[in-house]
Amino acid sequence: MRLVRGPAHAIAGPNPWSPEALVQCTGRSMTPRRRALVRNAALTLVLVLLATGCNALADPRAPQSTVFPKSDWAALIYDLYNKVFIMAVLVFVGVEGALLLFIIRYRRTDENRLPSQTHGNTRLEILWTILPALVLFVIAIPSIQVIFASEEVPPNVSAMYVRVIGHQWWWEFQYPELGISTANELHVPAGQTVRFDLQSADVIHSFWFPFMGGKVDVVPMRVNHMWYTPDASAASASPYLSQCVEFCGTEHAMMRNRLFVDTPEQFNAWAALQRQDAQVPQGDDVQRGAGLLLGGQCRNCHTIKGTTAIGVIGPNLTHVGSRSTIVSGTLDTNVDNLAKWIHDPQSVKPGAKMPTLGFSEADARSMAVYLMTLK
Amino acid sequence: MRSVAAAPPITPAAPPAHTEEHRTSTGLNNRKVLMWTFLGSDCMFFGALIASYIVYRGKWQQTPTPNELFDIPYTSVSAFALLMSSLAMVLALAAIQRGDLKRLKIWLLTTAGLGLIFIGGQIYEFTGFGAEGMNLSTGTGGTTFFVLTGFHGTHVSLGIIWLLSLYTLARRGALHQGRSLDVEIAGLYWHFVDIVWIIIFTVVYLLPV
Amino acid sequence: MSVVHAADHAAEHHPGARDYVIIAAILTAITAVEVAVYYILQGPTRALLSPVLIVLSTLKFTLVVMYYMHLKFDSRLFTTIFVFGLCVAIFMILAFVAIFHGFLVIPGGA
Amino acid sequence: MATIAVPSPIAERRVLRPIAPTGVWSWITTIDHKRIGVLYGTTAFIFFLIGGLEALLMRTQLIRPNNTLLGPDQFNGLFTMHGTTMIFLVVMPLSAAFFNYVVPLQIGARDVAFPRLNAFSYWTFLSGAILLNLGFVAQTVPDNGWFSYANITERAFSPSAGQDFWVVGLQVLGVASLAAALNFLVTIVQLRAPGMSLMRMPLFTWTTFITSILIVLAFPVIAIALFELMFDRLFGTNFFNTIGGGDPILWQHLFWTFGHPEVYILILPAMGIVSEILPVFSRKPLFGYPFMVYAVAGIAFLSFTVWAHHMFTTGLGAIATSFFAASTMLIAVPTGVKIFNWISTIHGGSLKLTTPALMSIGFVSMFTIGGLSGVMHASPPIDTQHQDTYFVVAHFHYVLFGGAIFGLFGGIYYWWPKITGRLLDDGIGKLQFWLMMIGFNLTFGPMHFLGIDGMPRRIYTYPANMGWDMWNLVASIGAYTLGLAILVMIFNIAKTFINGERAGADPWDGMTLEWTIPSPPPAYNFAVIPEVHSRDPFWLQKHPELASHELTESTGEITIGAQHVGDLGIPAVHAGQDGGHEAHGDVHVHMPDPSYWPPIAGLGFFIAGLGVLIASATTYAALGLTGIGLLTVLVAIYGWSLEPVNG
Ligand code: HEA
Ligand code: HEA
Ligand code: HEC
Ligand code: CUA
Ligand SMILES: [Cu+2]
Repeated sequence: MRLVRGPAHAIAGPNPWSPEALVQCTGRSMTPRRRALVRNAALTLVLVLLATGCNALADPRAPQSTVFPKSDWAALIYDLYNKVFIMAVLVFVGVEGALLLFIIRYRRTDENRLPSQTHGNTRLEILWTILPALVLFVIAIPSIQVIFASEEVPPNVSAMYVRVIGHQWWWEFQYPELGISTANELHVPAGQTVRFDLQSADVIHSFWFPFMGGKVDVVPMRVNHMWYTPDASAASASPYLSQCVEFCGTEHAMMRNRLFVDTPEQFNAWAALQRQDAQVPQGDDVQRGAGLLLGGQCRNCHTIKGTTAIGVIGPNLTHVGSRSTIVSGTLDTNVDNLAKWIHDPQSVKPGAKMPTLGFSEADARSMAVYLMTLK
Repeated sequence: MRSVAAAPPITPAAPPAHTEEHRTSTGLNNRKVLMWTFLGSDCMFFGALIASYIVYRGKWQQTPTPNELFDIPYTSVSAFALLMSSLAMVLALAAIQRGDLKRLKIWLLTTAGLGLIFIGGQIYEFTGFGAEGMNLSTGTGGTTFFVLTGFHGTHVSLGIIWLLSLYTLARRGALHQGRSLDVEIAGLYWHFVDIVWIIIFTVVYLLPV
Repeated sequence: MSVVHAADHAAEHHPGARDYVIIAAILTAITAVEVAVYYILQGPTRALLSPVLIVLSTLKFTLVVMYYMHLKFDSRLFTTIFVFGLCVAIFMILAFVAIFHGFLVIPGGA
Repeated sequence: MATIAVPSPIAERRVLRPIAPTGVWSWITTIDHKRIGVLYGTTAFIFFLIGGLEALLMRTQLIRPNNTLLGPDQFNGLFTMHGTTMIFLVVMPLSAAFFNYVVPLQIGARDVAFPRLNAFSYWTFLSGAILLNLGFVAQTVPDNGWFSYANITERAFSPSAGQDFWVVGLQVLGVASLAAALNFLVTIVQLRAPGMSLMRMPLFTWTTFITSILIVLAFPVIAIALFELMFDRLFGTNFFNTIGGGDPILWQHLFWTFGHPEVYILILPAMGIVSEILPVFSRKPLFGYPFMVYAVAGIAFLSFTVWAHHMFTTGLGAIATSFFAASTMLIAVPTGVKIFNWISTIHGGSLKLTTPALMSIGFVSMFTIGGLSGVMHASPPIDTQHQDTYFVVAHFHYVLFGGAIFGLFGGIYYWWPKITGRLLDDGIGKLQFWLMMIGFNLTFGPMHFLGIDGMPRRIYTYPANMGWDMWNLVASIGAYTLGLAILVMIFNIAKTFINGERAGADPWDGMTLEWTIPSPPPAYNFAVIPEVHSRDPFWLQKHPELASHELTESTGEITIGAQHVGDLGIPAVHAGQDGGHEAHGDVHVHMPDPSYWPPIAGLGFFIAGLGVLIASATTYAALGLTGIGLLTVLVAIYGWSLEPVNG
């Protein structure tokens, strides 16, 4: 198991709480062979159980599954999960087995029999006070190691920095170092450590990509952090889906987002594109749409770089046409959907913070056509 | 259901015959156990409020902050009044336990009076703060200060009502030596309110931010 | 718990009016000291103010509880009940302080 | 009241308190702990049906992807009301029903320490319950979840009155719970029959005791939190209002400082019930009684140190996270002791699988599953994957339904004959049990997989391509099966009223004092207060041969007034000491009279709550109504303390 995330020696100094120190002190108590033996025995037992059990039922095609780690952090958690799960299964089998056995064994057969009146057995009871405590100790140590290992990016790792801002009910992603601002679709290069600053514009949300690791809440008045390194191989299964996981109001269910793990080349190309100003409208149709859009209220809420639209209430639309989905991952990006949304957002996503502005379907369609050109 | 139509008459004093509680497992009086248990619980009420206050203490983003407005000598005097009301309260209890009903009445009134001085002082203080720009919705400082001290003030006010009720009973001759417990229990409540102020005075007013 | 006859002992050493007045005098004195140190401890000695105040107010608190509320003379059960509530409350307050005022953050960490 | 006629002393004195012995008014003004217990139980069961119906609606919405049966706001209102109802209006009052009915009987008391305070608790509880549900009438239902995290609960984000119903309803419910808990603490400390030392108390009495301690210490915290939220919404204070500098995380700490002890408040009574049932049906005493007591106390104590395990994803920092992880895991130790001791109680016994026994076994087996998933959450890194997914939903239904509801239903089957004098049908009961068991696992088992597959909780719909379709369908089918099980239970109850088999005083061969008196018990419970010489006193009374050996610290037997156990053929040994009110032979027991004041005080709180609700929707002027309500409470308290005390 990898305990230290990122490159080795990430955490310097003789800190007794450092993960290395903790590994050492637990590692010493069992010889590697003994440990392997125990682990194998447990694993065999558990795997048999699990063939029909829990993990096997976890659907590998489920795009938000928590048990197919694709980053260092997710892998750490998954390892831990397996350990704890094995313990839980062992306890489960023991307890339920004994219960079942005794129920069958000690069924009342003779209404007149008075069984022997045992009142307890102090030694036994002390035993099953201590035994679970030991099991828990075995769980607690690696848990705490992982907590500390995932607390902060090791100082010698250079991380890309992304600012995540939760809004009711969409996600804003800023790359301050790259001068990019986008919405709902996050791009990161494979193998590159990313550090997120999590902020909220209104209420509490929670930011999560199960394949990349756990979630961290996005709390107003605070800046929370999260970091991980997507596996070098993660690009192949991209995009990864997720959604907001802290109840945040009416459309909490529709606050979805996507993660694109790109190869470094793809990422650079994407970033270069995103940095540019918006495409200048060309052609009558498109110009008509642009005129409507920039003449209307849209610009109070949306930014389209290089135009008069500089609002910051809604998603940045500079490159909206380059996203695969719109409206927090609820609709595919195409002219029809854009037109439908602009015409009447409230029927698409009731409660959304974009009002229905009363544009006719035709006008909405023109704007949609313009927006589609904003690659 | 005849008794329903005729509303139950409220009768003044209860006949003393049955006020002595039955045998209890501990030999202690039920109502006294109840009061102490309630006070244990009340610790948590104030604990939660004080915790809320401390969480924001020193992180206020408002001006003026509560501590800029405090007039320590002034509040010391009203804190002192409340402290002395506790003395009056024990003296009232001692009086009824001796069967000295006259002193009982005097000390009960004194206690309530000192409580009223405290409340009056608090109202005056609050008004002053309001005039200087700190009210219930001024940042987290105003919010936590007023709600904490106001909650305490409500406790004091309820205590005053209780004491005055006892005083009325005493005047009607319904309190006598055998019912000293009624005064003792009110006293427990009253002293508790006093010790809470000891804490609030220190934590809110005196401790440096 | 052997609270059963604890109440019997209660009545014996009951403090009288005189004792109450003495306690009141002590309480007054402590309050005076509290206010005094508030003004006296300035500059570098200001750091002493918090511990001094905490000790003094704890003293006041204890005096009132022990004598005016009779816990010193009353059944142990009452002390148990009250102190238990008090301890949980104090634990909660301390935990909140630790969490919100950054005492649990690793120095140099996030 | 079959066996002994109570000569009414009423005629002899001025009629100052209500006297009707039967009819609606007798129930409204009752201060008899048994009747109040029945009131609690009935109300809780009705709310169980309502909360269950809300669940069924949710399950129907989630039965397939992209369902449009319910809109987002409707769904959000449903899970909020479902969670709040099940916790505050079902499990707590159902537990309170048993506290009320059973505890005085188990400790050999005539009533609780403060009968009118007890009635007050019930009526205030009812007021709170109605206030909470009034949102359905006003058509703005609370919709921010059962823990209503700030700051979405602020006026700026939840302008409608829905949130106010939640705040006010819970506030009033809190008053009721506190009053009840204080009452039970005093009752158990003070009113035990002679000889009933703490370590001879039945375990259910113990869990009531500890639960009450938890309530007394935990409810003030939520009361203050609600108070602060109410002030934020009503008067623009800034406790949780970020615009004024407030920190929404404070709410989470306050809520869970209450909330975690609360979950043990929900489970401990059920654990107590199981600890009563398993020994009786195994015909041997509870295994390791002292350990069981210490375990309950240990759980209670630890429960105040673990709250932030609900906040592992909020950015607590590594040190705090580790601390709360460790303390949380520690709780599994005393809980494990209980599980092992229950199993050992069955070991070597003679187990009769009646419905109460089955329900208890259901408890032990299902609660273990919920506990184990709890331990998985206790590992913070794992929790960051599971938090706010259906895995957590699975966890808490396994402990709440698999634990609390199974246990409490076991209690219903177990004490029903004592309460009504008639047995619930055991065959139908078994049918219900198996339907419940199957339905329960079908409903909540798959939620583990949904959680692992990343399905968040509190979403009103989900797309089709997420791999969640099948398990949601299964869960919904399971929920309908549960509904069926509950219908079976209702049928059983109805049938029992019509032609239920009569139960004697001691239908189960019980061990504790409540089985020594007739079913249903007379108003005064015990004509002669029994004197107790051991744990499981009735058991040893029936089996005197057991008393001599094996028992270490408990010896001897229980003493019961002969006239009461006549139908059991148990001789009385000697009469217990008591206040001296009883004339032996001919029973003259003065019981306190009913009173109007408790329901009036409850009504006062209702009016006060209504005032706050109207004020927050319209103008501050409505706070006048709150004033009137509180004044009513005050008047009621005066009326009540000046009322002639009879008996
Ligand atoms: C009856 C109520 C009840 C009970 C008893 C418990 C019991 C426990 N709970 Fe649970 N919990 C809830 C009700 C309850 N919970 C609710 C309602 C929520 C969700 C709130 C919300 O978000 O809406 C919740 C959420 C919750 C969380 C937060 C999850 C999240 O939101 O991310 C956590 C995290 O630690 C947790 C942990 C535990 C633990 C460790 C126990 C332990 O007490 C369990 C101990 C029991 C056992 C472990 C089984 C028996 C033991 C043995 C057989 C011994 C051997 C075992 C071992 C060695 C492991 N619970
Ligand atoms: C004791 C507590 C308890 C109990 C018993 C239950 C019981 C059930 N719960 Fe509960 N549940 C909670 C406590 C409880 N729940 C809590 C605290 C939450 C969190 C809320 C939140 O997120 O804020 C929750 C959330 C919750 C969710 C998640 C919602 C979401 O996050 O989106 C779901 C989803 O399936 C669910 C389902 C069920 C079901 C199917 C039952 C079934 O077991 C119900 C069985 C009962 C019945 C089926 C009733 C039978 C009724 C009839 C047969 C009708 C007869 C009617 C009349 C005569 C009028 N519950
Ligand atoms: C009051 C502010 C406001 C105004 C005015 C407004 N929008 Fe929006 N818009 C939003 C918000 C908020 C969202 C995010 C909605 C969501 O996902 O919940 C949004 C989302 C969008 C999206 C989807 C973006 C994405 O990437 O998901 C488009 C396209 C859009 N708006 C176009 C327009 C157009 C065109 C107009 C003018 C006709 C307009 N908006 C006017 C606030 C506004
Ligand atoms: Cu954002 Cu839920
Ligand atoms: Cu918890």
